[in-house]
Amino acid sequence: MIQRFLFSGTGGQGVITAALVFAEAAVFGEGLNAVQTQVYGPEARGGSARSDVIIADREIWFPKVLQPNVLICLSQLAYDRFSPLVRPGGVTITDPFYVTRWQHATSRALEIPLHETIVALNGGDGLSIQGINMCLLGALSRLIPVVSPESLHNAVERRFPARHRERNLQALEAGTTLVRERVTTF
Amino acid sequence: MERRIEVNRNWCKGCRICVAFCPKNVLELDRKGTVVAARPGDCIWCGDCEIRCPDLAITIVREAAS
Amino acid sequence: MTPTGTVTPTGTGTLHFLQGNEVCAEAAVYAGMRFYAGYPITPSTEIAERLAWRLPQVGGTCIQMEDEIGSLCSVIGASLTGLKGMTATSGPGYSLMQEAVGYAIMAEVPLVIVDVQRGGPSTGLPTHASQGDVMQVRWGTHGDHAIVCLSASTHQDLFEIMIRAFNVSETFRTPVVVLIDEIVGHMREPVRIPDAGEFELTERLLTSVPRDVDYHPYFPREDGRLPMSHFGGEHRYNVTGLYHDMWGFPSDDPRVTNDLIHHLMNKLENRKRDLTFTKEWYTDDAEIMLISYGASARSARHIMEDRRAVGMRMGLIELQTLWPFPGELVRERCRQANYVVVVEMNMGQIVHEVKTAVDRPERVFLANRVDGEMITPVDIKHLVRVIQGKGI
Amino acid sequence: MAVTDYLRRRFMPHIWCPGCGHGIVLNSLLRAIEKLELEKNDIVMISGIGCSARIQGYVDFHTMHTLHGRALAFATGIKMAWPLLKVIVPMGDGDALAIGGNHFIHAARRNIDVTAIIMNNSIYGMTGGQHSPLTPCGDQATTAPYGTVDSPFDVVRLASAAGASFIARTTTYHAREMTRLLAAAIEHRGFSVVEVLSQCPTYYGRKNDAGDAVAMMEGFRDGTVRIDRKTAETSDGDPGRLDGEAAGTPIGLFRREERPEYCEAYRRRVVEPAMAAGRGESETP
Repeated sequence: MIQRFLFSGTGGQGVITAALVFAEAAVFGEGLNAVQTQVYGPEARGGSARSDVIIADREIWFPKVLQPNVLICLSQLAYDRFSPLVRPGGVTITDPFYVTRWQHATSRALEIPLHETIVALNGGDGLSIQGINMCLLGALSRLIPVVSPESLHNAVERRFPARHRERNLQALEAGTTLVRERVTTF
Repeated sequence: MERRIEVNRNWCKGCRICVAFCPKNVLELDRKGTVVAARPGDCIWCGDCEIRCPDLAITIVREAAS
Repeated sequence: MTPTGTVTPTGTGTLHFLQGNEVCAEAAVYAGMRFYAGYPITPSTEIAERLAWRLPQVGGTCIQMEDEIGSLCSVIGASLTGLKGMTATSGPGYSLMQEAVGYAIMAEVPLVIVDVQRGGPSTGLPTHASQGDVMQVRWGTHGDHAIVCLSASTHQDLFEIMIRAFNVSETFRTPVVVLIDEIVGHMREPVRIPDAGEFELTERLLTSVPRDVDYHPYFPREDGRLPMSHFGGEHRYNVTGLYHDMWGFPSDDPRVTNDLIHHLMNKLENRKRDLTFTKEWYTDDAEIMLISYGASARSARHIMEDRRAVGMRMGLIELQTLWPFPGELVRERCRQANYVVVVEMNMGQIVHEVKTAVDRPERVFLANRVDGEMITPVDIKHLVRVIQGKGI
Repeated sequence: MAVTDYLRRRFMPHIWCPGCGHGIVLNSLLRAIEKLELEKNDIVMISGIGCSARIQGYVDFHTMHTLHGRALAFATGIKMAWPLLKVIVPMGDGDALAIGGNHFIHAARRNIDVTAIIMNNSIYGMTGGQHSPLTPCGDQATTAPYGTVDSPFDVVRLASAAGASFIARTTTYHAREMTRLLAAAIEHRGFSVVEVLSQCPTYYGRKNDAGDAVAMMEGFRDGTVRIDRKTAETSDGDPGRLDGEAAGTPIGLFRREERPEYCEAYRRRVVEPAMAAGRGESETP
């Protein structure tokens, strides 16, 4: 088994943290191997954000993701740029709030209303999207059978200091529930 | 207390600083350009020569009288 | 030899999921490093950040200096007092450190410099991959000198190489450079930090000369080692960057000068065997031999496994010691290969050493990439197809 | 212990020219150390490059002859690694303030317990008489054949702005005062700066018709004016300026204040809490 994930979006959404927690959950929770890389530098400050995660039950040598099995795009820019890269048979996950899909390639496309869900969870303020990254992970754990919700739960507890823990766990939980109810497949 | 001016002739480079700033004109350069205490009897033991010597060549030796 | 990897590192200790830079920091602490001075520079900064947090926990000292020059100078000072010292930087910072590198070589001060390479020349590509500092590390200071430079491609190897770097530097009283790159430095993967005691640590060889007895800080023993005395301790001596006698005082006596430069070169060049660390795969039957190091070796390993699966006899030497260059070993292992492909992310640096080392330099090819992107397994595959006359 | 007992006598006489003020600094420094009754083994002297830097070879302490301008950086490492040592850093004007200017202001900013002695002879002596950042504007030097255009630093103001907690200026003429100031500087806990106006009769003196060593020292005598501490403190926070019109370069003790010393502050505010807390539960800082 080897799965290549590409997390992308804009700065402030926390997609890099999402990638990191996801990889940690695979390593510590599932006993799998994982490699995480990200794009650094000025372009990572406020602009676009990208992080690659490879998860496998064997050694991983080349650490970059050139063709993701799973592509997550939380911005139009990221979608426009990366959606052609998805492996045949792969999955593209987008949030309709951020992304208007135009690719009709061989990959499966899933739309999840992460933004809407997290805004509701945070009390209805449209600017308050804190936790959207954990919400994404909750959804991912249901959609891609690599990392279990339990492993993610533990990884969140491990990663965040006490004062942020509860909120992130709630967002994670919201993501898992969301998948059962509101995923649109194309 | 016995006191005398001791000059390390190997270290002295003859710069004349001690000669110039001696308040009692005790010191002078000899023929070879090395400082000597020419008039030790006039010395008031102020130590100005000792502390200003760039070559650490002058010592005011203070010995208890035997 | 056959590959012997495991999915996740096993054994004693604790499993972590860290960046390579963080691994450098943790390994240094494990090796007993207690003084770090550095200046922020991408892509090495996480080393300083980790150590600013980590070193005080074990009673060590971490200081952010005003520049890279001051960083390495203060490490030299601290090392002389008996602490294992380290700094970390990237190519532009290493350029600034070159004068102090020469000083550490001349004054025979043990310390470790981690250079996390980025694209150059000049400020170049701060956040992108490159392996352009190989020759800077070899020749980067004026005058003839020998230098030890180690590298690693995986975090578990990196942990061990860092400890070896400290051991070598303490053994031979010499600066040791650990040369990694933006990929290895920033990538996160599982790494096992072993329990204390699993790796042997070389401690400083201290003089047994008692107080008030003439101590010669620069009089090598027969094995080339020089017992030290803590600077500020019982023996007072002089340390200088000038050619010096066995007490450390400046000398321009031609015999003293000649002996010193030979000693500085020979203490490392004559001990290549102790300083050569490599990893080898299928070197016994390889028709196409890849030679690589650092992040490039990950792509080399990837394509080697991939090609072996379809029956191609490809092998790999991963150089963990770049300097002194293990030329004899490379010559020996490449003897039966039809082609040698050096994989590196520069315009060709180690490839020249390989060409010098092997019997048939015309069979040595360079697979490189210099656009800031990591060289991919496919890049290597294409080059191999071309030299085999198969086209891409 | 006699003053010359602190010398490595086998290397004497020293290499400095006849009348060079640096020898007087060496003389005063040893007297200061004798006065403080310091153990040779407790003192580390670190110098850079230049005529001034050669002072380290003649003293029987732990000595280190480093790189041009970098002595304070080496000293920072030594002091932090072994805070009980007395660290003395003699520097020339070019060494301290041109190539080493950045290390100087940052050592002052940290207030690390190091004694910096700036032996200011307004010239690069070792390389043969080039102008330095302390050469007065208009003066002659081999690299300023038409006179310098550059304005010099004022060491006292520079050190003050950078945060040194002990600042003094004296001259080789005032050798007794120099001894007193150096002793006070070495005793001071924090970054101490003593600027000593020193004569270079060979290059600076000759180039600028300043006469021989004696004439140059007479110039220090007649061209300086002593401040007392009170004056220094009431000069609108500018320790380099005297109240009223002063004829000449102000000399004396300009600042002595208690500020947290760097090694001590690092131990108290970083190491002790970190060691007490141990490794946190979180992987990241």
